Amino acid sequence: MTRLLVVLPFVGALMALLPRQAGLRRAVLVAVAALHAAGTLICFIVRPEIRAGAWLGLDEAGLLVLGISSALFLAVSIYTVVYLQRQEMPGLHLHEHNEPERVFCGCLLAFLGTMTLVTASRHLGLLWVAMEATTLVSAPLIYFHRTQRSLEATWKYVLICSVGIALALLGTVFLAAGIPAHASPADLTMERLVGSGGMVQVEWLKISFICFAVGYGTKVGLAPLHTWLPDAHSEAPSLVSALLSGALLNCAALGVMRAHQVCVAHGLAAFSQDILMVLGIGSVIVAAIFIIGQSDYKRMLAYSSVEHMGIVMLGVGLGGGAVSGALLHAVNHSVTKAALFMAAGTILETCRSKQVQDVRGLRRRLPWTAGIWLAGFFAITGTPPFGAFISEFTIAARALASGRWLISVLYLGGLAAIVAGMARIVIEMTGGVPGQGMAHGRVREPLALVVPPLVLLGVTLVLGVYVPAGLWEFLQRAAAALGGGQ
Amino acid sequence: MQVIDAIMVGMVLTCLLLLGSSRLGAYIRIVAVQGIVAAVVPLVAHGHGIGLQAAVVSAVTLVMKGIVFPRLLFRALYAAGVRREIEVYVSFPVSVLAGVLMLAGSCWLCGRLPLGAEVSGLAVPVAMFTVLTGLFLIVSRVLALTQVVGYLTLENGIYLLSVVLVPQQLFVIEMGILLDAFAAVFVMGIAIFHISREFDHIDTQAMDELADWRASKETE
Amino acid sequence: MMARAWADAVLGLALAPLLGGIIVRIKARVAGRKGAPLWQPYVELVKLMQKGVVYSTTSTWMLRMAPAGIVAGVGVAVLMMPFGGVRGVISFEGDVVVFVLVLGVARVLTVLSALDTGSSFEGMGASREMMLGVMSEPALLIALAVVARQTERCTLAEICAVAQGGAWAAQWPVLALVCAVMGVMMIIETARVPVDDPATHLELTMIHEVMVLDHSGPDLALMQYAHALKMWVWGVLCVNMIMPKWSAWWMQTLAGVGGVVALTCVIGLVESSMARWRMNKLPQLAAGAGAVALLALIIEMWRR
Amino acid sequence: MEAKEGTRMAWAAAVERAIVWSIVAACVAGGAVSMWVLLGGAALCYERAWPLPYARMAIELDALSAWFMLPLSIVGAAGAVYGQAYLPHKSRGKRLAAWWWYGWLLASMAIVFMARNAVLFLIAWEVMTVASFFLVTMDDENAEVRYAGCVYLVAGHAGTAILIALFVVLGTARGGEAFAAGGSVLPQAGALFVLAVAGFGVKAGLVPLHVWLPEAHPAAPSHVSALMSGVMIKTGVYGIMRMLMLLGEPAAWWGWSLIGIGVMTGVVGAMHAIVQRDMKRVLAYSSVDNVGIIMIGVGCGVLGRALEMPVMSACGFAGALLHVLHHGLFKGLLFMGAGAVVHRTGTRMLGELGGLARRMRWTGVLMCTGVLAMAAAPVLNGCVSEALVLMSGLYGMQAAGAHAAAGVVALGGLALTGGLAALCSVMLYGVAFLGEARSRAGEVAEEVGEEMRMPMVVLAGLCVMTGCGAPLTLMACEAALTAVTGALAPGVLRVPFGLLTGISSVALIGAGVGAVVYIVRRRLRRAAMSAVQPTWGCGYAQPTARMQYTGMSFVQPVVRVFGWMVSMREECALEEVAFPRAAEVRRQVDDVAVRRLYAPFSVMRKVLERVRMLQHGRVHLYLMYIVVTLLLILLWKAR
Repeated sequence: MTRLLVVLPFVGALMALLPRQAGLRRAVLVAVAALHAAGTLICFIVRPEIRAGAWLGLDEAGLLVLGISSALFLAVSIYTVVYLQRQEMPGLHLHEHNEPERVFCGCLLAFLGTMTLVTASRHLGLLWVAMEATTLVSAPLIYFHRTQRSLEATWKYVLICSVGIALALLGTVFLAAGIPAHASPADLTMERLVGSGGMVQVEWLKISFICFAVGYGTKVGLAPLHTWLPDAHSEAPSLVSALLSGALLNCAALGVMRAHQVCVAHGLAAFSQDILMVLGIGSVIVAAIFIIGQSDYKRMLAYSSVEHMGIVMLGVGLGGGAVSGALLHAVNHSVTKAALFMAAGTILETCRSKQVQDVRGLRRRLPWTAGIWLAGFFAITGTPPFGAFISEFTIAARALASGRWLISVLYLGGLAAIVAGMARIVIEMTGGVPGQGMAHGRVREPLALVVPPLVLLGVTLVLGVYVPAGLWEFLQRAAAALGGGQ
Repeated sequence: MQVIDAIMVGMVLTCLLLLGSSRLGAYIRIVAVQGIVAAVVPLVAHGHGIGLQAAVVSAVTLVMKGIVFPRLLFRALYAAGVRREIEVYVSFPVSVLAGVLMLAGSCWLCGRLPLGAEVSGLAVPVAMFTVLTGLFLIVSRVLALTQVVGYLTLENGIYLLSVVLVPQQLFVIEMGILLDAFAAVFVMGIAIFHISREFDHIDTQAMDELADWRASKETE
Repeated sequence: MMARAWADAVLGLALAPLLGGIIVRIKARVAGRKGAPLWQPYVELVKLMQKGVVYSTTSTWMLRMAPAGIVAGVGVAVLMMPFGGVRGVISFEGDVVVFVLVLGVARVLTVLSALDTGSSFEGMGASREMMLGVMSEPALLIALAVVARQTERCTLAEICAVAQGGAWAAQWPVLALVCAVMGVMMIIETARVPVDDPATHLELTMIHEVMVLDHSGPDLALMQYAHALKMWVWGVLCVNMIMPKWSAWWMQTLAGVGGVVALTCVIGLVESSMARWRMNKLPQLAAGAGAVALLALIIEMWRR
Repeated sequence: MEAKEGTRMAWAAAVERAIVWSIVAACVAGGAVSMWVLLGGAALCYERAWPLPYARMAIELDALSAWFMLPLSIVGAAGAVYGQAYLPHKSRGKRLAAWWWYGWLLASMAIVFMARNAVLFLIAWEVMTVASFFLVTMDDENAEVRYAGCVYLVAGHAGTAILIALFVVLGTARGGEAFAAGGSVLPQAGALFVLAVAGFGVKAGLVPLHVWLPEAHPAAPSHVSALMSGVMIKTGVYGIMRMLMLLGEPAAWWGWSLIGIGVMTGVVGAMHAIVQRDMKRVLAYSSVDNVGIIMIGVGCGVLGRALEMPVMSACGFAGALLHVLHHGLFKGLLFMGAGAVVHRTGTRMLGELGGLARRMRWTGVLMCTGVLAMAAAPVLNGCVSEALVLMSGLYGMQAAGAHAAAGVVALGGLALTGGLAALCSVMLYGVAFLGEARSRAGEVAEEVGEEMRMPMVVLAGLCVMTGCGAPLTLMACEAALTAVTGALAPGVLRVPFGLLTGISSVALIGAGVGAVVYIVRRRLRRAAMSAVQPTWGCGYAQPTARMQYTGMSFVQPVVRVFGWMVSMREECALEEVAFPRAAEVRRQVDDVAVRRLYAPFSVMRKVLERVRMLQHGRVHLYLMYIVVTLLLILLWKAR
């Protein structure tokens, strides 16, 4: 089953490369996405057991990330169809020469495949290969609109992430070096690393975790390693930004969590937790600084991704009940951020500018999108009854209950500051009347651009008032492996 | 082990050359040489004789790093049509000096690591040194192409580390890593091509459109 | 007891206008004139009562109803004021507070009826009146509270009983300061020189008189009567502060009346001996009163 | 086509009416239930598990909650009826949205008052903020409304952040549930108290946390302003009182600080109220000063409890609790009256109004009731609660030692606040409703319709009833009172009851005397024949309406004394020649907290600019960050 899930997207990618006519290709895209989502759902229901020594397998954490990615991809694929159609229409599209669509679709599907591989791989080496692959496959996606800016973004993305991930490889090597020679060091499967605890020598493990944290942390976008993130997210087509922010970051976070898992198994929980907490809270602060006075709404969303990834890492670092809260927060952040990016895409297509001061009066021009934009703002800032509130509350609760006053203050203060920064931007955009030089009048919003984000927001809304017992236990089990649990 | 030590010395020399050299073509060639040198290591590391797997690995690595990557880079170079001196943030003498310091630093670092007896005393520090050199090159050189070279150096260093630290490798992983490195160089090459077309140079200094401090100034 | 209280109240309601007459008479005498008879105010009230009224086209029901309300307010204050050693008709724990509030509502109604005419002159008077009110209320409350601190109760009756209980011997500094505050308050509230000059002919300098410019006939009569009552109340309050205890109720009452008359004479002498101050000195006066009240409080606290 | 449109309109109207009346019904039901609880019914509890981390669906309607539910249900119902007539000039969609959020606002406030679980409370709290945010930004075409919305949201979230800390710390200290009634005094009680005052103070509008209030309240539609000002800011007061209950025995300094904050809030709020030009801003700031009065009451109550002076404590808390209701009633009335004025004249600027009492008789009378209540005139309810608090201050002065000073601070501060409030009321009514209209807008005004007057009449009636029947109100409040004061000795409540009985008797006697005098004076033989003439201009030939006293000139003497409390800039362009031609005076009034306290923080933006240099755009720097981070962590951890 797992293998099938991994292979399916790649097959789809090949199929997407072949056909001439666009319709068929888009059909393939959606179909594969749907199949993949269905498969993931089945995995949730009948958990395929992980065979001993297997390199592929879905434990709770992996399955969670996979679920997020797959669901997002389904939503995005529907959005993509209309997006590409609009790209063709003469009046509507912004950019003259886009990348050939077949490459785009192919890379999209391959991207899904590599992400699946990341979530499913039990072997750290394999994990690394897959992680690097996600970077390389997603590079053409960012360069979809062939503009200078997007090219620059792509270059930074590829270079920074590759270097970062190279450090992760270094970490992998150190980890392997830590395993005594007689015990076949290169076999870096999780069950072996976690199962028989205390096998890796502590010094090697420490160094390798630091390398992992910095390496994969670069891809997670933890400050100050986040520098590629705002560029890539703001220059990529919005649906790609949605995937990057909603799915890819979680995959990278999974990488960090794996390393953390090993540390926990070796009784180094305190060590890794310290590092994660510092990186996490740092990201929240940095994101707050850059969101206040931000003039580009897509960059604003990107920085908020930095913030939320920081929150997730902080939660994992805090341990205890916060870990399950952090995982829940990953879910909430992904769906909300994806919805926001989709809305941002529609806004960008309509108003032709990423600058906040060029966008006014959305409530009149794009009522539905404006609604999504506002609701998404409330959801992402952790306003009840949206899900982010409860997960952020869980993390705050742990931070305060364990008497980490400084972190609590920075955390709550950072959140408040971010609200201040985003509120100004969002209210100015939705409210008001379009100024001179801006088009007035209501614009038609295709259903496929509105329904997916609405569905995603619906999900986080439900998670805000009702976390099914099954899901919560699932998260608890995932958290237990990460040194969490009540 | 005399052989491996000699190889290590060679590595060090290549690194210092990279830090010191100022012409693009030479640059690429040096890194190719370094790749070849690194590729030889599995054959001579760990006293026990040459296993088939090690042979294959080193062969593929040799082909890749010795032939394919330089080809790709040169293609990008010609496409970009630049035959210029390398531009640097840190001048060459200083870089070489820094290189020496980094070597010392990596020796000190490896002194603190619990190294097994079977590894040659020089191997690990040199590998570390190569890694650091790669990072240094990426940070301190201006042209996009030179950054790719730096990335390759980093790759070489890690490869070396993995060879000397981890006795028996896993074939698949090695191949995967190589594949990724290949893809990375490939993608970067394409990117460089596009960059040279869009910006009609491959100077990354000019690529600071996307920044926040200027954006915020505009709003002022 | 209640009967006596009523008797005192009725006495107050009856004698109040006399005070105005006394002041006029004193000023005339000091000025060397013969002066109007003492009962002149009664005559004026009766005369005004028989006149018709002129209403401003601008005015609303406020101008018509306010006088009654004001008289009611001050009248209630009279009923609450202990006199002649017996508690007022209306007396309960905490009536001090209500007493201040009742006087406050009388002021507010006066001001509103002044604004009702839309004349800028009356607006001027109104704003000055409100300013004085804002400044004086805290001072008054604190002064009363200082005395209330000595008697552990908060009723006017007890507060006045302090002085009559002969507390002067023990705590004369505090009581003297409080009396000073009360005196200033009386001058401010009843709009006498140096705060306000009822006899001036320049509207720009008036406070109280300018507010009743557009009242006429019975309304004017009511306003003047209310003003007279106010004087009576304040006079009684001040006198109560210094009046020693007498044996019999009627003696106490007579002494009280005498005291009020004497106080009025003092006011008359003051008025004929000095001119009114510039407007911007009035806040200083009120603030000074407040400061004195605080001083009294500090002494009181330190004494314990 | 026409017909179809017509039917759709009819449908929409029907739906709207249905919504409104269901809201009214719900409010009436809620009010009835809470009355039942207040009059000795047992507290209603509802509790069940809730599949959400840290959350329990725990709701309880005890006396305190019920007491706060009263103004909610009254003003809520009145506002609904009023809004039905107030909104129609808006588009249909906007109207429905308005009702949707109005419903949520009411519901969330009700849950805030009744929640017994931290998460539930916080969710309701935030929903309340969001709902009111959408109501505030209903007319987001103009910039200041958007600004108001922004400030409001930020303030709300900052407050919530503090509340999260409060509830979590309290919850962990009490073993899981923040609302668990634990008598034992916690070691960190003091910190919790500070957190509570800060967090709830934002919503309550305590100075200097009040800055959102004067922006948000005027921006909202008037019936919403009535609800926000009358009830929503009381959720903050409720929170503080509830926390006092949960924290157990208070310390003396709590009372001191509450009194200090209360006095500051009251005086500063009142001072800002009198210098505003915008009618609804005046009312918003006067809400701030009324919250100050409430806080003084709470402070006296707490101090009394800490010093074991039950009478002081009882009077203080009673005053605070009663003022919660009373202020809700008369401020709701006032905002609705202001709304009527805006509805008819289209302006909120006092400088353009005047003489409305003649053109809008009903509104005039009702507004007069409101302002008299605000000026603490007996017969109306404002004075009742103020008298109680003053009384509490009086008793506080009898405390031993330095604590007596707290009493005098409360007494003097409250007296000053009351005086300023009276000035503010007189200014409001006198400028807007008396005299002559100062602009065309004021002249064309006419009376508003039945369904807008009816709610105001109800509120005004309640103001009078609670003013004259004060002891009955206190009787209803007794359960809530004992809940906050703790168990009281039998005789203690005799004092407040006596005071209230006295007040109502004074009120009734005064009203009677006034009526008699008025009737007698009407009966006078000659007085019946009355002439009507223009106001006497003291000899000035042709007075114009512009010559009247404006609000600013009316309060000028006070501003000259207390002006330092408001940051007012005034430039006068008067040319220094023998015969100056045209002179103009421009006055600019800002909130002192904004100018003096928050504006200095704008230097932070410069600092942030520097920090943003981090995102410099050069990929080399970015790569260097990675290396540096790696090295730093290595130095920090790898030993």
